[in-house]
Amino acid sequence: MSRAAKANILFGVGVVVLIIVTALMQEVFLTERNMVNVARQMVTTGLLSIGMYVVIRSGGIDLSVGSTVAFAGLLAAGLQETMPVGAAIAIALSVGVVVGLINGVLIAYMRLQPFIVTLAMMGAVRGALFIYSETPTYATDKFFLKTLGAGKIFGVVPVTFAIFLACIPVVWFFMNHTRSGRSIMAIGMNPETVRLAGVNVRAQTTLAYVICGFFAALAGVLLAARLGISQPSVGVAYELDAIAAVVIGGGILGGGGGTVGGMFGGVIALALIDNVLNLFNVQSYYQQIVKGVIILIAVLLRRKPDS
Amino acid sequence: MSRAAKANILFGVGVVVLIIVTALMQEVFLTERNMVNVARQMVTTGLLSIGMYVVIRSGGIDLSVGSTVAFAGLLAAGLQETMPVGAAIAIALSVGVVVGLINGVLIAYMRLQPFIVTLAMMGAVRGALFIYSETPTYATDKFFLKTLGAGKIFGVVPVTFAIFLACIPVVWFFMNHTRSGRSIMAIGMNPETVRLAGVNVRAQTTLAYVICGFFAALAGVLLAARLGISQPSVGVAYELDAIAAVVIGGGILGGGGGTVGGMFGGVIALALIDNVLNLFNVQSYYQQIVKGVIILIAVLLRRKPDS
Amino acid sequence: MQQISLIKVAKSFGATLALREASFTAYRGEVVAICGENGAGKSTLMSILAGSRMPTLGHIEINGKTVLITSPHDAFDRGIRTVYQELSLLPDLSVAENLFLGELPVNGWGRIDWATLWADAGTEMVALGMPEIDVRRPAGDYPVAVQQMFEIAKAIRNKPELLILDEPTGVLTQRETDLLFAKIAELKAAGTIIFYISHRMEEVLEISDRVVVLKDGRSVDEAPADMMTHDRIIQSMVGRPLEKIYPPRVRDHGPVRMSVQGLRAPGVHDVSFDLKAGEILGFCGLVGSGRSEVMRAIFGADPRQGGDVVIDGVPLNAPTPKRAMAAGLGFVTEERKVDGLALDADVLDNAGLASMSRISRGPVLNRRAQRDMVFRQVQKLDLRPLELSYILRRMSGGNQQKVILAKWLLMQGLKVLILDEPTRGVDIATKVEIYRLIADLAAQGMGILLISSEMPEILGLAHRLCVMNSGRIVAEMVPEETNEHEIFVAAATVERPAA
Amino acid sequence: DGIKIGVANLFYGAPYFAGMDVAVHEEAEAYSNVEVISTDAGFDAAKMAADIDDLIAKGVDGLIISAGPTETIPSALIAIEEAGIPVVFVDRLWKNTNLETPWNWVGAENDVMGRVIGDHMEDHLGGTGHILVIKGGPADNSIGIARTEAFTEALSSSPDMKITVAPGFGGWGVDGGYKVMSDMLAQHADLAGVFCENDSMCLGAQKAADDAGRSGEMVFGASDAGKDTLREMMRDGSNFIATAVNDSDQIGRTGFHHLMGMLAGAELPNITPLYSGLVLKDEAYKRYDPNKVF
Ligand SMILES: Nc1ncnc2c1ncn2[C@@H]1O[C@H](COP(=O)(O)OP(=O)(O)OP(=O)(O)O)[C@@H](O)[C@H]1O
Ligand SMILES: Nc1ncnc2c1ncn2[C@@H]1O[C@H](COP(=O)(O)OP(=O)(O)OP(=O)(O)O)[C@@H](O)[C@H]1O
Ligand SMILES: [Mg+2]
Ligand SMILES: [Mg+2]
Repeated sequence: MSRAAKANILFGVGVVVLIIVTALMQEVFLTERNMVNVARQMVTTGLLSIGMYVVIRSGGIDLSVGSTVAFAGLLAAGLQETMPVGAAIAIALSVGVVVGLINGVLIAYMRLQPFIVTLAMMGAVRGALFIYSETPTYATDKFFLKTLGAGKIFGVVPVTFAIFLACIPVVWFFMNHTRSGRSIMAIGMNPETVRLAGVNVRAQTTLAYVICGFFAALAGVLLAARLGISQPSVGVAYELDAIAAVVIGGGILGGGGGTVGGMFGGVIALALIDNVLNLFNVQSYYQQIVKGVIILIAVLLRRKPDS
Repeated sequence: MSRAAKANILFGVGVVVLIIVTALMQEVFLTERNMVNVARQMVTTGLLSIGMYVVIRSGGIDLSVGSTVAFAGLLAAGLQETMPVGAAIAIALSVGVVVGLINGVLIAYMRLQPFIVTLAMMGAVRGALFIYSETPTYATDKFFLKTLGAGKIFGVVPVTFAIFLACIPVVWFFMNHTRSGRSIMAIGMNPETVRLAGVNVRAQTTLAYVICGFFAALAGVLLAARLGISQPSVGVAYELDAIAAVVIGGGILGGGGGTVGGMFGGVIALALIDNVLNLFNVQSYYQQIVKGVIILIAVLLRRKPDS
Repeated sequence: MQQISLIKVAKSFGATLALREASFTAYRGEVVAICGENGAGKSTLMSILAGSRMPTLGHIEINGKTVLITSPHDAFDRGIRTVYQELSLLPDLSVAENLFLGELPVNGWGRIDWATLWADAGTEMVALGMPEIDVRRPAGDYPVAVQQMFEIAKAIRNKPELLILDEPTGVLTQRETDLLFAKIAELKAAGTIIFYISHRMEEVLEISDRVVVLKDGRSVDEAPADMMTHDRIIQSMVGRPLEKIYPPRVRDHGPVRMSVQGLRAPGVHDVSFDLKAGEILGFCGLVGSGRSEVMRAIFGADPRQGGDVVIDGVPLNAPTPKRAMAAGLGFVTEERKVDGLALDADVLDNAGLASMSRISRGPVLNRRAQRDMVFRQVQKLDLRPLELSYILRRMSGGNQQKVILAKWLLMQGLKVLILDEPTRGVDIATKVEIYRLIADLAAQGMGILLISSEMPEILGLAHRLCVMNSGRIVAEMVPEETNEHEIFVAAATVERPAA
Repeated sequence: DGIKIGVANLFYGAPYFAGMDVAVHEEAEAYSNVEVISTDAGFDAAKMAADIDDLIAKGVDGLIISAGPTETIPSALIAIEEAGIPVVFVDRLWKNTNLETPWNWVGAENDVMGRVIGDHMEDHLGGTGHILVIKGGPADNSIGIARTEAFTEALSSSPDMKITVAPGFGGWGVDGGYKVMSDMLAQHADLAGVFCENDSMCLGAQKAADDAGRSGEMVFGASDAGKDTLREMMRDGSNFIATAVNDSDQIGRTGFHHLMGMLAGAELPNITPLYSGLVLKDEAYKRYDPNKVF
């Protein structure tokens, strides 16, 4: 068994222990209502992590996703007042694609550093969305998106969570069973080798950012739907949680590690940490410390072996 | 002439053009008052950039500096009410050193990824400082620090700016003319080579984070002195400006590029951008976009040549 | 150091037993050659002596006393210096700083004494016979062979007690090899013990006093060099005799497969040649003669400045690697660590990288088919360990090379294969297999462009030779009708600029 | 068993909000069977929605919501209605609160605060002079907008008063106020008055003017009447002339008792504004309490 597989198991065991201990000590933890909460709460970070996973595997990083979340949510909520819902969502999602495209072109074709490009985009997109929303867009009661946001499948599974869940195997398949996905993974390890093997490295790298932008926009649309409102100041620092989830799941900044399953585990872990700390009544400030320590322990389990 | 030197000159020319254009169009720009203002404003980002430069050259990154700024400022301001000012400052600075030490040990000895370690520390330090500051704001009339914060040398040069200026050659000397500094630079290029050359890579890497923590704490103390008050919520996202300054100055995340002079140029450029946009009365949202574009142009000037 | 003994040294990496039981002794002023197949454990053993790894079992004795070498720094203090198998220079730092890394001279206040550094580094390069080197320039400005000499200079600078040379000549050409051998003789006379690892038998027998053979992590044979023969080493290494090193040369060439006319690129001036189907065309030349640059320009790895390349009647202009591959070109590059491999990926992903279109339907990859296909190929190349999920970084150098070969052999529609130093770091038994493979590929009608700095290899394999000098082809020869000396003269003659 | 009360804070990391939360806890101390659970969303509306879900899942009997600048979170309102528990909005009244469950709002009136400062500054300067306005944050900041609009409206009766709104945001903090003010000082030589959307920014702005040696040329006014501001106003020769009451301590305490009342079945109007009037320099000592958080 590989070391990474062992780390995944160790990590899984840790999560299960956390669940059992919490369940024993806090009755509410395993109630349907709380589980639905946890499920709903992981959707935004989860979708962002999916896109972030792809970008991190390509050897990059994307700090602009938080701003894209806000912009897409604002567009979806704002436009659906004047046009069909489908069109509003399509426009919102395509803004994510455009942001990803700009990131990708600057990074892959202009060869700028991903950190600085997406940092600049983070600010620029935030500025643009505030300009767009001169009068901030607020949800209305008719706000159709409520159905999407508050709806449940079989009366139990939140629709937003189901959408997130459905995206996981799609991305897993893409990364592991398509030429494009394999190329993106290889690019994260050695782009020159991949280029000399006849892959259009620039196009594939750009694709990674486009995918990330798309998922960020999707997260934004679903968040607006869930809250029943869109706010221009939403999404600040969301990129950090997404990056943390990917890294907790075994991802390595700069490329070369982590699986989709691990990333999913990271998302679950982060959502559980927040929920459990709330259930245990841990005060806000202590939460931040405890969360930091838990993240460090999670990545300690996965550190590279001594050579 | 090397490509990097050319880029530095191009960059310098750009800054000078910016200055001339602004000076011609806005009379106030070159007034003593405005220059003093610009000088003062660059101190915090400047000190953070010095530390960030060292860490980035070592191949790492430090996201925790913003929290350290707040913690150190709070301590200096809070403690000087009950103990001699020198002792208060010493304690504040040593908190920066301790944070750097923890970062360094986790990164160098535990071999965890710098991004995630310092992200966790960012949250943990912020939590700790909120716990410390049960009553969150300090400001006293006697607050000696005001002298330090508002004082001017020869009646012109702000003391805080002079301290920042004085730190530049010190760090330049350290990085370029000591064994330790050269080792840190070499570690950013290839840590294994440096290890095999008999250097204690772990100790040197840790040192880089300690230096960064120290400068973050110094920035925090001077900021509290300048504002005459300290607030726990200060310093959020300051790390991003520092990273941007280093990268604009030619630094490469992951190690291997950038000079102290370039970093200084980056700090000046960022301070000027903010000031000039304000003088031209550019509205905040547009400022964010313009700033993003300017950062991208600055790094475009420096991108690696086509291969 | 009077003597150093390895006593039952073993090292495991998780489940992998890199070394099982290595024992031998070396004495003052002795050159001990260490031979063994790829993955036999040579580099691992040396890394233990160099203090960069700790043994799992066994111990080391110096002058009869048991010692524990705990870190590279510790090894330095004992006078042990190492030239590692893989280049480990910092290309952006000056030559001088690379030479003195970790031991930069400082003055009383701890400031680096640059004047002394430049002077001392210059002295070192002169002592090595390379006075033309500007020690203030970045090391990366120099070609690989010269960089390797920097590594050597770095290691011998302090007159080491024990010098470990792990395949130092892999990237060297004759001139540098001669300089190195002269230096080894000098150090030996001064009492240094030298461990010398090489896959080149001629070299081993020429330079060493004693030969130790490792097989599967065990020291299995040991004898003074004059009692060792080529065949005995191979027998001990491989476990069976090798029959013939070079396969018979079959000259059954078809029509022209690839025609290169007036090719120009940085470092390449007006290069023209034809390659026939079934032909192995060898390229000789000194370091920096531009052989690699020609190949990179043909393949589109670097931009071309002019010239035409035609493959099977189809022009390949404005090439990118992708277009070159579509035209039937494959390219085994020279620096495997830099552009040949994704070291953190496994065998499957590396070897399957250039052939994904073969087993894809639309964008979807058939991973099972890929696994089968790659497995068959690496099995044919006798990869060790034969495990598709093995991470390349943990493989021995020679086996990494096999993975690269597998990658290109799997490419669909391969018509012309460019091989830039394909056997660098590969053990003798595998080399023989690779030679046979090259001959087979040619026999099937493929065109082969072969660059090699090992003269016997290129003389033994090629059908025709182009000798390059300063970016031009200066001579064309037939291997059977020439010799190493003649080639060297053509390659080394300084051309006067045309009037 | 006892009564569980949840306090959902958008942001705990500013004294104003922390003070409100502390006041709720202090009032609850008196009751032996009341437990108060606080959450902090770190300024993130989505996290706040999640926190409210978590609190409801924990079975709180009533909620206090301190939502900072958040306009409303419909999904949280739905969850509250489903849970059928009473809720008190402190400081910020959410939109669309036509709830089935008992609800109440306690807070200061932002338009009143802006207006009284505006009126006072107009008087103080004799209806003439150049006034700078420093805004806290962007377009979804309706608290600040209400204060600034009322302030501007109050000045509109004096045509000789010129208003400049700083292009940058002060981010509600001392450091932001300082920075914006520094640039504005460099640009404008004739500032006579400065209005900031909250106190913290004005303290920074005042320090910036001080550092520039121009403190004497202008006066400052803001709103919140936090203890740092009051102490500054009590200083001899301070030019921080006025602030408006926005007593987070009192809001917290009142909010707690309103919730307790509703839990006991008492009925009260939905909207219960607290005093939001002017505090002038010479009255500052009356309100100053060093033991308060804010
Ligand atoms: N870091 C590592 N982790 C796991 N296995 C390793 C590691 N390094 C080496 N090995 C394994 O140990 C064995 C010996 O490797 P080593 O590099 O010592 O061989 P070598 O004799 O130097 O071969 P070559 O001639 O190809 O350089 C190989 O099977 C290799 O795969
Ligand atoms: N002494 C030197 N100093 C600096 N650069 C050199 C020197 N000699 C050659 N070069 C550069 O190196 C490049 C060619 O080196 P390279 O090693 O690729 O040649 P090669 O013929 O392919 O030899 P090899 O087969 O050993 O790689 C040229 O671009 C040349 O400018
Ligand atoms: Mg080896
Ligand atoms: Mg070459």
